[in-house]
Amino acid sequence: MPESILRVEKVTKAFPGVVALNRVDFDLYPGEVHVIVGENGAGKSTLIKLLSGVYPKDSGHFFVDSEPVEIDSVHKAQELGISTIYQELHLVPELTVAQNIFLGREPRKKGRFGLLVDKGAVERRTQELLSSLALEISPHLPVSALSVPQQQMVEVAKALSMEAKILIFDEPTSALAEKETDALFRIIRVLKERGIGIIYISHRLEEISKIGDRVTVLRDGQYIGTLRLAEASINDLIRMMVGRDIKDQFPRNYREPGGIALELRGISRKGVLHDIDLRIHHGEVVGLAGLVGSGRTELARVIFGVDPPDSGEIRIFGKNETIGSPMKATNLGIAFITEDRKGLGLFQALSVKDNITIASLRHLFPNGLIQPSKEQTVAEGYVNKLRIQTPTLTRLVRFLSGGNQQKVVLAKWLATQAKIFILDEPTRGIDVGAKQEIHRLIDELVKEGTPVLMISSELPEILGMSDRIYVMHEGRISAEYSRMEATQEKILQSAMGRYLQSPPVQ
Amino acid sequence: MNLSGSKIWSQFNRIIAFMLIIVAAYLLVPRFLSYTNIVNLVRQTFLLTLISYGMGLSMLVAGLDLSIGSVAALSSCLAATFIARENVLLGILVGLGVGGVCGLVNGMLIAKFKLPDFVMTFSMMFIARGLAMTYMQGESIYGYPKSFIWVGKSFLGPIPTPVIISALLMAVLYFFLNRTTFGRALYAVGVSKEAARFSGLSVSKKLIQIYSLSGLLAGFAGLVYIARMNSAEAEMGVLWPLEAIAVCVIGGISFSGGEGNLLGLFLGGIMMAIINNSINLLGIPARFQDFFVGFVIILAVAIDHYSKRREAGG
Amino acid sequence: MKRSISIICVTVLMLLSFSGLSFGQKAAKDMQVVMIVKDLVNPAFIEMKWGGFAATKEHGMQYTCLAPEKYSVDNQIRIMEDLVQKKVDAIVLIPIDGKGIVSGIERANKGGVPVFICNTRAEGGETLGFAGIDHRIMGKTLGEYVGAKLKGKGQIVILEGTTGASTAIERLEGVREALKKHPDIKILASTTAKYNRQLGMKVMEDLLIRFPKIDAVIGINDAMGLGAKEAVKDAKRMQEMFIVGMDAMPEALDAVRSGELMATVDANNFWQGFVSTDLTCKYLLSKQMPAKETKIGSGIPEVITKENLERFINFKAERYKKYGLKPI
Amino acid sequence: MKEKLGLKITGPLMICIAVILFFSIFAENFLSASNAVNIIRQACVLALVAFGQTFVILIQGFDLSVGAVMGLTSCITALLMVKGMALPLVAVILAVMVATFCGFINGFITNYMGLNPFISTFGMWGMALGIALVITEERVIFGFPDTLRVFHDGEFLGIPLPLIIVIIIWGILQFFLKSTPYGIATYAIGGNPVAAELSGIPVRFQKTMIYTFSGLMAGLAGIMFLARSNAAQAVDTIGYEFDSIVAVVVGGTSLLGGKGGVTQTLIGVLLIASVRNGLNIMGVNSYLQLVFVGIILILAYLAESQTSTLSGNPIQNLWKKLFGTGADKG
Repeated sequence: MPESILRVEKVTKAFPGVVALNRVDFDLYPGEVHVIVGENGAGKSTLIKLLSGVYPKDSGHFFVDSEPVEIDSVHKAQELGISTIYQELHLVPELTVAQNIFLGREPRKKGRFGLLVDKGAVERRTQELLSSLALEISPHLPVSALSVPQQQMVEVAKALSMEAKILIFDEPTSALAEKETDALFRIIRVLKERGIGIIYISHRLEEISKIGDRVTVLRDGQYIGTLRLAEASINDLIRMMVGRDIKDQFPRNYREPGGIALELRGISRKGVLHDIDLRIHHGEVVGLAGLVGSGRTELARVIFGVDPPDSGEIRIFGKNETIGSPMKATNLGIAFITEDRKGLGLFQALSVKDNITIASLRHLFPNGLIQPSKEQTVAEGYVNKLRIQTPTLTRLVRFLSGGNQQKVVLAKWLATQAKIFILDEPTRGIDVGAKQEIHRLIDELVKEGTPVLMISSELPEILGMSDRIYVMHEGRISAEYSRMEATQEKILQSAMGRYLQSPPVQ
Repeated sequence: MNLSGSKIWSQFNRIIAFMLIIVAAYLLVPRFLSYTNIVNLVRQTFLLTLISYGMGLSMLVAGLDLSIGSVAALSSCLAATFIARENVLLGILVGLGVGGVCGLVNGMLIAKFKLPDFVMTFSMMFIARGLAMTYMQGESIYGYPKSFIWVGKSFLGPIPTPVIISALLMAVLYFFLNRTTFGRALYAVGVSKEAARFSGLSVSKKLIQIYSLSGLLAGFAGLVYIARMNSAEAEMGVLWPLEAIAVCVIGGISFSGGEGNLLGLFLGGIMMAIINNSINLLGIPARFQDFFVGFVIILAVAIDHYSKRREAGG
Repeated sequence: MKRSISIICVTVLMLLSFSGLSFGQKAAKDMQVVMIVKDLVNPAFIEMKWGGFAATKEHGMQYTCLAPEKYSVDNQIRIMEDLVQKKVDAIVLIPIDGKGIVSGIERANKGGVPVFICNTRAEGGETLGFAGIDHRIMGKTLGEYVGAKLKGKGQIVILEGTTGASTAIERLEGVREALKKHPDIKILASTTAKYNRQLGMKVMEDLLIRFPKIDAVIGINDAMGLGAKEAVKDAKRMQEMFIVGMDAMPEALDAVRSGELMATVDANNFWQGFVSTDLTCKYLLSKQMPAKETKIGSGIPEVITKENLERFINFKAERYKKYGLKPI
Repeated sequence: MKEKLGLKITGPLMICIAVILFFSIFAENFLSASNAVNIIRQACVLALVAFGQTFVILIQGFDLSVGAVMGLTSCITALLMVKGMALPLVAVILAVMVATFCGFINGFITNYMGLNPFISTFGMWGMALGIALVITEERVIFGFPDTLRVFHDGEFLGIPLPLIIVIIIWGILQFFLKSTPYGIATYAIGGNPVAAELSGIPVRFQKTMIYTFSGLMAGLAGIMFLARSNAAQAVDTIGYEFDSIVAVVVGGTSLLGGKGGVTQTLIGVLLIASVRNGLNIMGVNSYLQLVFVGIILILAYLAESQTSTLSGNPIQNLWKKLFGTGADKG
């Protein structure tokens, strides 16, 4: 066995309120694909960010070619031959493929003080790179004209052009369809043959057995173990990933659900949603599982009136409604806790109080005049009820921890007296304690009969919280399970497109 | 106003800086604190803030309104034609109406057609000015009935009426910004248009309302000014946009929107007034004035900027 | 015999010459005369515009009046260049700046378009001639008036025009020159209000605070004078001092009537425009160069006070009526 | 080749053609070789300063100081020549160096102290104007050897020299933008700063250099202005800061950065110059001209945004339209 090109020893990284990585070990050999799996918040992305020099580590050691190294900047990482392909791609839309690939490292013409880009060389080498990956992309095209998978390929080519020895893929297939995924895998195999070490992050347990050699499991920032995929079964992995006692994590008391509150009939939106039928009863939590990019968030956006559906009807409390805008949705009593907490959920530069009341001002003060005392009491009420840790109500929300921020978002919608809640990844990236509290809140909501639609990538959460579970795959509802019959295996399989028809529960 | 975090800090700095300036002026400038000069300062301060309200509001929603001066000229010239014919009320209505309409056009094109505020209001600056000049043909419309002149010239006790008007307006706007749901939504839109949208607020409506209001205020300021000058001319307010930006910026209203408040704007107004006043009292040739003002603005903003940075750091 | 031949020759020559003339001659109604003024905001120039209009009307020529949209010499030069392209027959020019405009005049010369200078002397280039009352004299006249009014003793402030504009400089020089004769007249302050009414008021407010005792305010145009007047009125110090302006714009005349303005100076603007244009037209018809310099009226601007106000206004009104213009 | 010259049928180009057609019909002698030369001569100053402005706007910036800096440059040059500076060239070089320095200060304050370009460059505007007024004592500097005028009035093989100068500079800049790493980096910084940073481009430094360059171009424009009017005045160039921004935007360079170029700017300049010239020839009241310019600005921008949303990444455009304008670059 050759010596490892990358070794990680006892690396620790903590953020305010949560230890993201705790003495984690990891190693990588040339020409192997080493997969890292784990739930959201298990510490996968933190590990990547440490390796690619975005964050500094708190303690521990990195070895590249068994040389101890410090990765203190993105450039340092690149010099060490580590490059990362993030979920959100870093390309300049206005520039051409070739320009993007050699951005900042353009080969210069000889003479003329090496001032000029050797366009010939750029084009030639780009062409070589692309054809070595068997890609038919013209180097002259502006990146903005490419499809997302194509752009991803360009990122790969860019990484190769940097003579990367270690290539990190962060959820590369999340935005890809089946065929595109195969194309990506083909390329990854090409890279393996060149002896490049690949770190591969994914939720899609099935696909990793197709591509990976070894797999390391992380959970809550802890190193759980490393297996050869040849020997590991999906179920082993899931057990290792989930591995904690679910009960107390998910405080739910189940009741008999009431009548239908929200009903979707044949909702379609070109390219993302196909003929979605879905019901939510009063007093039940409906889990919406599926891989990232399977259309869960898109569905939520349709219900909240962000993107209009092309066809199909939405019935709320039995009335047929056309929801043209989020404003309309809020007036109908729909609340939407988005997955993008920082960007869409909160006003970073406003105080806790203002964030809590902003959406409900119209209801609180119908005549348009704010009574500070009343506003104060309302905000305080929710701060206490949700145990939001903040020194003062006027604290800028951006200074709060992730968990408290999420509680503020919840408070914002609770304040609107919303009648239907849509939660998109309600506990993403927040520590276990806060997770539990948010779960308790969800339970209290349904206790009062409020219907809740909960999108989550964390199977335990889906299983632990939901009365009923819909699973989505490529924009379709691929399965529906009752609490009783649902298991992680079943859900994962339906999420990966293995349709297991089961009789819908009545 | 939620005087939280950075806001307290920046106000703090601004108040200190403002104290320093006053002390300096007191030491250097003869008769600076004489009764008459204080009245004079107060008047000039409020006249400055009067023209800055619209700019301040548009900046709060991360916008900009360069057209205030021209709009004021156009609306007040049209208004003057009626006022001079003893038709005061109609005149005032026309003045406000024209201003509002110009603002509405700004808002519509910015919100609906997604024109950058700079491009739109800059064009409006040309258009309104051109129309005003073509309409006036160099004449000036003067000689208004007492009832109207009163607006600009007379005193209530020791206080000049324009001061009272501007102060009342400030009070109204303050109430409007801090005590109404609209004002709160305004800040929200300024901080993040998308987050506002996802909180069920109608962003484009807010933008349109703000720019209309800005136009309305410009028209209003125009009326006060012609009452003061007792005459309307097309050249009015050429320097307003720059003066207003200076006041707002010194007052700590940030270009990124959602940050700043009327207290700051008021302090900014005071500082600008003191600077101009001192320059004249000291008899500094006007040629130094541009240099001076430019320098002070950069200084003020730099201080503000660093105080914020420190606050964010600590 | 000899004589008859010579007679024939002469007649032929005469005929030829006449015919030659008539061939080259363009009908008056096809001739375009364009006046370029400094701006169309200051009434003085509007009067000149009408003066030009009246003159061309008399000669039955086409007439346009243009002004730069921005008070800058370069924009005037730009307009001249465009007119050269348009191949107009003559330009009557009122330069924003006597020095800066020179290159513009030279371009007109190159383009073969005759230029007549009105009101503000140009310091170069070939021109048909100059007519107008130059600003130095206006300033001088006003200065002398103030000097006399103060009986050679007192404290005054001066509001200057746009910094750097030649009219501002010349008028100011005129005023100062006149005041030199009165050593006991002290100039407390001489600062700019950029020919602008608002600034005139603002600056005056500050000056009123700076100086407890002011005997006279000289605004080197009416707009500033009127602005200053408002400030002085607000400060309730009208009794203490008197205010004078220049250009005799209608509003100023009313102020003189009501006694709020002591005096203003009339540069006979309409006549300046009229004479300049008239001479230009005459030149176009009979290619005879006008005098290098033509006096306007008496050549000395008229100080308008309560006494001669009505006479002046009537005179102006008649003149406007004569050329079928609405009196301003 | 097409792509190399950046020649595409953009909205502004169409409007420009439309305008020229309109005037050719309604303005006598508009469509003539001599008037073409005339328009070019008038446009050259604006073209130069707008080139600099283009770069600044490409990186999501602003330079409000150029007008004042132009004035300062021409005043310094004129003064030095009046004071009998033996070689005008030396005077020119000195003055342009001053202008470049002003630009550098802009860049430094904006990018290293993190002030909003609107403020920093407006401050510089005030200071440059102030200095110019002081050194000239507010007078017009006049009566120096007109050696410089050749730059504006001169001809070479019948082609007006200013045109040659502008074309050469345009060529260099176009080449710079398309064929040098710095040019590509400029687009990268404007288009996606994060990507630029990750690609190891010294973003701050390059931005500063671009402001400096804008100062340099303002300096050259100032010289060209002097060559044109042969008299220097502090205040006469005020207004070029906005004219240049208008020219750039009208040409179709996006205020949101990363999109456009000097060729578009050239079109914008041509458009504005033709409109002014045509309206003058038609004898249109100069104040109505303001109105026309305003309306054409709006139209050109709309035309551009329409054509650009067709091509390119619409989500990107939308995102930028929602967040880009008025965002604090500090």
